[in-house]
Amino acid sequence: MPLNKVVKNAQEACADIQDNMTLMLGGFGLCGIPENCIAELVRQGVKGLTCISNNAGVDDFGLGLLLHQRQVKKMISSYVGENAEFERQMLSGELEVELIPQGTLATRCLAAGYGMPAVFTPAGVGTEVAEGKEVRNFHGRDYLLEMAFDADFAIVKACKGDTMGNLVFRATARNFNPLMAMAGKITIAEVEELVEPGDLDPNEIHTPGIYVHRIFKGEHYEKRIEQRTVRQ
Amino acid sequence: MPLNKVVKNAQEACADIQDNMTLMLGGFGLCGIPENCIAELVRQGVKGLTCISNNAGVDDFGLGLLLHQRQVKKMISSYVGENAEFERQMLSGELEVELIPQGTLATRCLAAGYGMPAVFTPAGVGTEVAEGKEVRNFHGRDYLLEMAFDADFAIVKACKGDTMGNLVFRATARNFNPLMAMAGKITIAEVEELVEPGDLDPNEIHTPGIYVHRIFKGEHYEKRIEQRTVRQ
Amino acid sequence: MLDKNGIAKRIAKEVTDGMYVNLGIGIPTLVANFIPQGIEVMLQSENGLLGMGPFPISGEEDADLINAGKQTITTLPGSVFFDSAMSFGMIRARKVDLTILGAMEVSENGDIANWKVPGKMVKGMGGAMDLVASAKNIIVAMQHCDKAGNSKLLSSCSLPLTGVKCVKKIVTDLAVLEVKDGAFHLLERAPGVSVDEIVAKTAGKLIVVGEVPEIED
Amino acid sequence: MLDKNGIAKRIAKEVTDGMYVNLGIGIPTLVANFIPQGIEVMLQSENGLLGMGPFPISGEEDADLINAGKQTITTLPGSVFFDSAMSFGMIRARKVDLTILGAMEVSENGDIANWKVPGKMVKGMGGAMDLVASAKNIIVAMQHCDKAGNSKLLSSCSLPLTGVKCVKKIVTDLAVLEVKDGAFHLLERAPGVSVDEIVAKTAGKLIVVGEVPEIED
Repeated sequence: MPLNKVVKNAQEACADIQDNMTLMLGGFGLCGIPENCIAELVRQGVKGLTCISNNAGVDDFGLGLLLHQRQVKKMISSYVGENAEFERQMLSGELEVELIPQGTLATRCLAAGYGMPAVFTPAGVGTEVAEGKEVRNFHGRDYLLEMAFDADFAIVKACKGDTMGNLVFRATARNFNPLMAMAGKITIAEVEELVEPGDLDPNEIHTPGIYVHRIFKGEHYEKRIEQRTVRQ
Repeated sequence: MPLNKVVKNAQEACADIQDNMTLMLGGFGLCGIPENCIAELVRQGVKGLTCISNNAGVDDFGLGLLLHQRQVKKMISSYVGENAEFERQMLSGELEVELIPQGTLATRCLAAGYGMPAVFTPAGVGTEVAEGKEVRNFHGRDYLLEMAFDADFAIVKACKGDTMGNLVFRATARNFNPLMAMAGKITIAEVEELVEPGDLDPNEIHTPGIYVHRIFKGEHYEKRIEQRTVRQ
Repeated sequence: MLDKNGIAKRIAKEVTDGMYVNLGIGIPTLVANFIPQGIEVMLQSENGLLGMGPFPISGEEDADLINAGKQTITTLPGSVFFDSAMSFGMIRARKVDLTILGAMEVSENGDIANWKVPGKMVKGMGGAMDLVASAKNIIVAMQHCDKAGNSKLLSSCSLPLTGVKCVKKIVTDLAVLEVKDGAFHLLERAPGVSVDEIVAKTAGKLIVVGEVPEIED
Repeated sequence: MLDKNGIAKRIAKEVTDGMYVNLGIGIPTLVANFIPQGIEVMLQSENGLLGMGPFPISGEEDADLINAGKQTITTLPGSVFFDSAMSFGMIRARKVDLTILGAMEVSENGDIANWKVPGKMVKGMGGAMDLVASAKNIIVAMQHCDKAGNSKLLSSCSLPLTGVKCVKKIVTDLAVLEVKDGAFHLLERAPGVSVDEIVAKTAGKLIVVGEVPEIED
């Protein structure tokens, strides 16, 4: 792989994503989601996906689009309640859902990106999340042993990126994106602005390009707001 | 504690550091070390310290100054070979030394800052570093269980900080500083430039102020270069 | 009896200068409106922001800037963005001083249930399990009884738990209660609410000692 | 026989386009000087830099910008700084394609000893244990024998280990050897060095198959 990670578009970036693969998708709600890649996955119609994503989109946007096409076999998320089609598939048994605490989700991404096979967290101790998991006491406090994620692809969205795959995120659109970028066997980054090496300040890069395999400039970002809330 | 973390100087910042405490000190070699606080510790003469620091300074600078005054009981470092007084104290048994892999050192700081009691790393498997430690196999590979650090104070140096304790590091002077900043029960940050809240771009802050308890503008930075090397 | 704003206002008194506070969705969000002048706090939003500001004025919404409830928000001087691992790292490391969240049930030993009702659509726990497992101090904001009139302060929770032995204080429409030593301790009553009513509507073990003052406005 | 630059030059041929490479102190540092035109690599310095550039010109040294050997260096377009946890995170996650480092001893099963000599002042392992425990591909640059003439390629290491079963290839002043299946496999000889000499100076199990080519310049 050359250091120049640029691919033409989402179609080229996602060309080898196959049925039944595990994908991580960045974003929190609809904030910071890889819109171009999601649209491309819908277009190419890949099926049986396991999607690791904090949320599952809404009915007509984000991962909701993949759910609508019944391309998702399993969702691994922390919160999924914004989506009627999701609810229907889940209740009918068409869709498998694994709900895990948000911090556990984040930390299992971090573990993968940092080569740690497993991590300890107190989240979920004494709850049904702990079922079947190893509990271990350190200094008088119980922790669950949680495994690093193992995903075929991570698909993230950044505000800016350079051709070497260095990424910068903006505001709370950062969320899970840099963590998932580190955690995929193959990481695809779509960016609002693609720049040349040297254009980003090396002190301000959130994700080093070593973690990123493909990068492209996305198009037509809708950046939909889920809960538009304003001051009176 | 108010959100304004500013103290007057190193003397005020270090006033309650007591004999036999455990300190973490940022820096790699002489790069990014908290010069003002080290000078203050020498001045106040606190003794019996356990110092967690990647290196131990040189004879007449950095942690070497504390060693010279025999204020250090134990060093926990990854590499200590630049210091004759260190060597003398170590060989004579005056100074206890625990050598640990550099990545393990970094990750044990991260663990403390992220509330993880212990982490798994393959570094040192099959070596004397593994002696007495739990070895665990994940997916066919052995890992050591390494404990999060537990330090009374973390003392770090940043390029810039604001009055709320938000920190920005520069170039490779970042090294262990943001990790230790997260890991101390009390974290002291000395900065080259102290600015007002809002002066730092919230996207570019490396250490959020929530981790920092005291901050002050350091003075007279020498920023000594250990191995000045230039192109022919 | 307190309305939602009353509950939020009472909880706001628990907030002291310099605190880092995580506010859950619902009543807890309202607490921010009642923090007294002169008390400086930093609100943590677990999706990756410390220093959450008010909602934006119309026309200045930023799709990249939301809170954990996915509402558009703003920043303040001193705000910081970070990724979700660091966000929950600081929560797990107990750097957040106070967590305020809603609940469906709380037990007398401080267990909390607030994420799942068997037979109903499960939306997920979001960050709640991480927050309750690690918070130094947890205050629950909720109604004392559910819509059917059943007490939500129980000897043990009937719903799937979010966390165990973690709730420190509860502010309801009727009362302020401390949770310790396996019981609810009545600290204050809402204006116009009698101790008898609180006793009647608290299913778990309730300790009442001496005169119970009314919540001050 | 190869001198230090010769060893570095031979190792540089193992570097392919797009690689992320960590270079240890000593001969490995010299490898950077011999990477062929047209081969783009990013050098990782484990103190927190990806994209290490050459030493600065005199007068442009920056105390905040050093490599893992504490030498002043420069950046290149596309360089990134990060903290030590991320640095060793990317090492541990096997994102670094190639690690080149020196050794005191290597065993026929790929164990390496390069940090400690009993009875001598111990300086510490620095990042070496992390690097060898996690590297996808490790090439050792060293002299074939120590100053007393003893082979450094052994059936098992006599010195305290840095890592086990990790070395993939060795380039010495005398030869290029692959380490696999519990033996050293002779791939190439240095100019003017006979197979017999290499056999004589290799204490561990050595496999020699057919004609052994000389290292090409």
